[in-house]
Amino acid sequence: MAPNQHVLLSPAELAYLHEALSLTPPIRPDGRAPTQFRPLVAETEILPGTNGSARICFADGTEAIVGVKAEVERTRGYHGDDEEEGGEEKREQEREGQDEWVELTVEIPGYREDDASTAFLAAMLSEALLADGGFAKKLWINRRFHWKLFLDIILISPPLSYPLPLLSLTTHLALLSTRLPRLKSEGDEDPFFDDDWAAAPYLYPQGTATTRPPITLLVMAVGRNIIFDPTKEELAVADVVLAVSVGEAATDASSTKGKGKAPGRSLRLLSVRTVDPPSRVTPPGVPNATNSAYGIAASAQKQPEARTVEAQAVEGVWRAPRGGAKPAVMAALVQKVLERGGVADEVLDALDAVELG
Amino acid sequence: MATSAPQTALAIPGQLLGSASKYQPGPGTHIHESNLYSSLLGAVHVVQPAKAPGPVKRLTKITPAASPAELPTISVSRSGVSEKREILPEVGNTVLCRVVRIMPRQAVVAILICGDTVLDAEWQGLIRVQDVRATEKDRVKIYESFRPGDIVRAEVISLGDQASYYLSTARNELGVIMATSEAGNTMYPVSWKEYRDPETGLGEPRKVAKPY
Amino acid sequence: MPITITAPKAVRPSYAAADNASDDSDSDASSDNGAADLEGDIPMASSRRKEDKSYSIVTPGEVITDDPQWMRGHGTFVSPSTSAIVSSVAGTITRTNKLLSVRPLRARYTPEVGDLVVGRIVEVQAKRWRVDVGASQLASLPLSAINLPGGILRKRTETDELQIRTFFAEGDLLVAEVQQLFSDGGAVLHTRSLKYGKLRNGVFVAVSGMGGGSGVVRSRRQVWTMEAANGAGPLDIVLGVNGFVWISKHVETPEALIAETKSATTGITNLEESVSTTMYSSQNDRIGVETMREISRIRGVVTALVENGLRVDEDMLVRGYHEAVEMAMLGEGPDDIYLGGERGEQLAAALTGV
Amino acid sequence: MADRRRVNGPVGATIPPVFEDEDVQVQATQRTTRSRAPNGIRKMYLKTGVTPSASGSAYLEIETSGKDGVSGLKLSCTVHGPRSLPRLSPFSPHIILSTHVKFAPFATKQRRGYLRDPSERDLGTHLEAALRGAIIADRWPKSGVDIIISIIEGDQGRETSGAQGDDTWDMMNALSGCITVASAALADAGIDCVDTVAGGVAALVRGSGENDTARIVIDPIPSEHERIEAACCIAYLPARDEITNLWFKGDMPDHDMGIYSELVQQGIQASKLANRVLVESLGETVK
Repeated sequence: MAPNQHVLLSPAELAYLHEALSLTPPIRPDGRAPTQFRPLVAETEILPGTNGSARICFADGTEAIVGVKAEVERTRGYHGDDEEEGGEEKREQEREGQDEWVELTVEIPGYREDDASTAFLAAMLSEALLADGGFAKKLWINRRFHWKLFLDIILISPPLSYPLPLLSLTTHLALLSTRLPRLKSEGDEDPFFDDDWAAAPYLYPQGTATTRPPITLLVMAVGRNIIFDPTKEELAVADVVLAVSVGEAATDASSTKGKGKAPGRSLRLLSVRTVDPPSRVTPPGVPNATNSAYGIAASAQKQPEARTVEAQAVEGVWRAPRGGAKPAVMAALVQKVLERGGVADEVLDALDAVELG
Repeated sequence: MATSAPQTALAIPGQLLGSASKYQPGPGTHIHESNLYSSLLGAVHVVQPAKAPGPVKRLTKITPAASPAELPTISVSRSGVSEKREILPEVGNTVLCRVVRIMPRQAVVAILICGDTVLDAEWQGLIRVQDVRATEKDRVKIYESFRPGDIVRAEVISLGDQASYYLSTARNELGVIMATSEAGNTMYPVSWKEYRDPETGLGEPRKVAKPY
Repeated sequence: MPITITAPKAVRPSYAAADNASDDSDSDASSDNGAADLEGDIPMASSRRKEDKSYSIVTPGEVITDDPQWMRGHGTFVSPSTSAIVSSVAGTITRTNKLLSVRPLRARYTPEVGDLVVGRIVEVQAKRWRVDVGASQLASLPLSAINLPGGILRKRTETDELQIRTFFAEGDLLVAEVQQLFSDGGAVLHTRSLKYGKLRNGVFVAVSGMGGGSGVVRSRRQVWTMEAANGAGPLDIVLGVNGFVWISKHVETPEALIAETKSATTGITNLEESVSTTMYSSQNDRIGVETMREISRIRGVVTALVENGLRVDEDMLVRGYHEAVEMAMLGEGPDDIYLGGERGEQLAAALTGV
Repeated sequence: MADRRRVNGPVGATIPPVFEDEDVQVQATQRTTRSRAPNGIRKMYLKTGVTPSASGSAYLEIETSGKDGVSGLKLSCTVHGPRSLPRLSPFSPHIILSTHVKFAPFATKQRRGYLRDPSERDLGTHLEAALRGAIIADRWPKSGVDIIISIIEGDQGRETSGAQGDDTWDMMNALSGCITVASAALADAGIDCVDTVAGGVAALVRGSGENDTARIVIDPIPSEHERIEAACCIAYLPARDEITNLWFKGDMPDHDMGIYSELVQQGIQASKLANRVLVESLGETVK
């Protein structure tokens, strides 16, 4: 059960929406272009008690905040009696992270913390974060200690639309603004840190040629149209909905080698998940031909509520979609996100433009 | 009723049965891109359309009132595949049910058998006071018609509200078919409105179904 | 640009009343005889309101006045120990002769008899529907309060009760009138007129109704038909007093049809029957692309008005729509119907600047 | 998430034993390597109607990789319903589907609790998405169906360590099994479906050698490969050529979209193979 499950729309509305979104180009209820996002208001470092934080809200009042807190934790399973003298090189190689060093929780008002939809959201967000295996490595302090990072993602408003992209973008900004105190100790001794916050380095170093936290975008398809940042109403008529997580790799020379293209971001596809479209549980419309409340024939009809008979689709009447989506449609959705200069590119550009602090 | 045509073998969900222009979809099938597919695991039946309506008194399964009634109906049924088959009560079905609870305005029943299928799950039904019998509706009292534990033959008249199907016993052959007295004995019907205990000889009021 | 991310703004500029309001509360807090100030303030505030420029805002627990000459109205209470009138909601003070009341800034819709509302069916019961009209309670629509198909004057039968779901089912939208109120604030609706009934061929948008200045306000006309630009044909607009808005392709109203055909042909009952056939249809008519675009544009105007704190009524919406069409024509590139974010602000500025 | 209903032992306080005798050392260094063809799936055993009290049921067992101490996947699925909804639930024009996936506490190397943990709930959500596309929900108004899957034995070797990060890949294998077994149980229960949906997994793996190039295999066993770069689990309807659920995870540069498509294609292929078993098994039940 996704948080978008209980959209109650009338069959006539659904039929209208579906028709409008299937046009080329689609007409969205709010007039946006297919790839256009709702305008966002964003700020970072709003919570002084955290290592990093961010807030994003939509014009309709949907609002999310993310706080990142880091704690020093003893690394489990370290056998302290290894006496080898490693040297820096070796130590660098040992730098390895474990997925359990990151704890990510999502809270959606009105949903239990162990609700399946919340678990699904949390799994999706942490999956993207840990996918490349590089993130947990950033939390390594020495062989005996590591940072444990707590990401608390809270939706403040009730979920007016499927909150995934909002939560993901907020998490992205919060992680960008996250700083860990500068380590002053050396080697495997108990760590101690510089208490000058201004000197604390960013978890994701500022600059150009570095990695960035992942973003997860919600994409849906209606007919042949691909629509980004869908609202609740639009999701209710979707044929297929995908959550696509995209990361940005460090732009080293190797990734662009042999390509004659202009240097752009080198995006990485981290995860793709189908989100169960709520369209499958929408109420079907009744064609006029079989509507017993239609016309004078009503009183004559013997069986007013006989089971819906299997029939061909009628124009202007909503029917919940059955089955899945063609593989080609799925591929097109992912392609649209990733293509050079495509949506993911522009979203990352816009996020980069957000001032930290 | 029409006779069934060649009994084709087994179908599994998603199996192509034929073009939608050659058959009418029956239970257990669905249309996808102008073709008929099976939606159940079961045996395929093709039923030729009845030539004339004939002396069919009982309400038959609804077929689309649309004109191409000449097409044979193809259906996939679970019979023979598994003795367990769950069906939903439909408007017009005759059901057997047990009275669970009586209230001044209605009797709550559990539907046990729908048509000739024993149901696995318990579907709740409701017999409202105005649906108990066809005449003198305003003088019907639920407690003079049903008692908890009675087995009732009734007809489904509506899909009802979110919880229950609405049932009616407003025909002669519908009503209580099995009742137990307060003393705990199985009673026999003596009139259209009374059951009697064979041992104590006491009568109890019921909406009695006319025995076949 | 598919995405715009902006930094938060300090204060929304649309209602510059914030300064005034803070002045009021400051004076209240600092001086003991703040009530005297305020007394002077009330007529001032209302005179200002005539110019439709500013509001004075009170918060719950704030003393409005302790002068016994005033009477307390909605949104206020008199504390037991004193005779001071205290606000119980956050909102603007309204004065009617000697009656002081506070109109809440944000509130759920409170139904009043005669209101035209748009509602959504959330539950079907044995003899009535429960309808979400955005109020604190669900309204109810009894089966006896709708027009039955096959003639308005047809008697309600048991069959109708059994097939109640074929008239309105869960999720269906309808336009209705508040017929009656219960003492607990629950409303009873009716659709016993051909202008009420099930909605189709359009889109729905919910805005806050009856708020402090923004949202749908009660006005002369809640329902009208307007000619859309770009050859989209006429559109029907229903502004429910409860803030639920319906924008759809214009369908010949049954009344008009009747009037039209009455002169031409015979008996009226037949006509009514034929007219009422589409009453409970959930099948949309064929809607042209242009019509869909203009419907979306109007929906955009509605949301832009609300997001910028402006009221939504016929005048504003029609003016806003023409402004939006003009904006789209002046802009380069293809006709853009999007009215969110900055474009919405532009639109609001153009409207308030007049 | 706390168990509010009973007193449990300490959670997470146990660490699975690490055996350090020589045998294991040898085994750990010599990974069993994949002997199947890259486009072949393991043998599986599927039987429907194993739980008489349920409306529908199925049991699925996937062949072990042939190594000592490594068990194959064993799944049991029961379907209860269609049955009436709880009394106070709102009207529904469709069948309400609810899926529960639970690892038996002893199914994996790390013991699991009795309560469903987030990863199991996550599996349940994936499964629900996969099945909801397959069933014809409007055939059963006002009813609900519960699909309960017990993973009796997970597909994990005793000596693979938990910290290897194989968890997700195991989850994908488990999910694909869940989809196939649930599809069989649904057919057994007589719930209308548009097609028999089956699950399949494909992975992009890299061998241990320095200059081993990445290749795509289907139905991967994580312990057989040095490194899995990416994998995807697909729920596929063969008769309609449609995907009802897709779960991809990995790290793939944007210029490798070809590999991504190939991975999805191979996932579909795996699903088709599983579907063949499913169809065969459904056919047998009738005889």
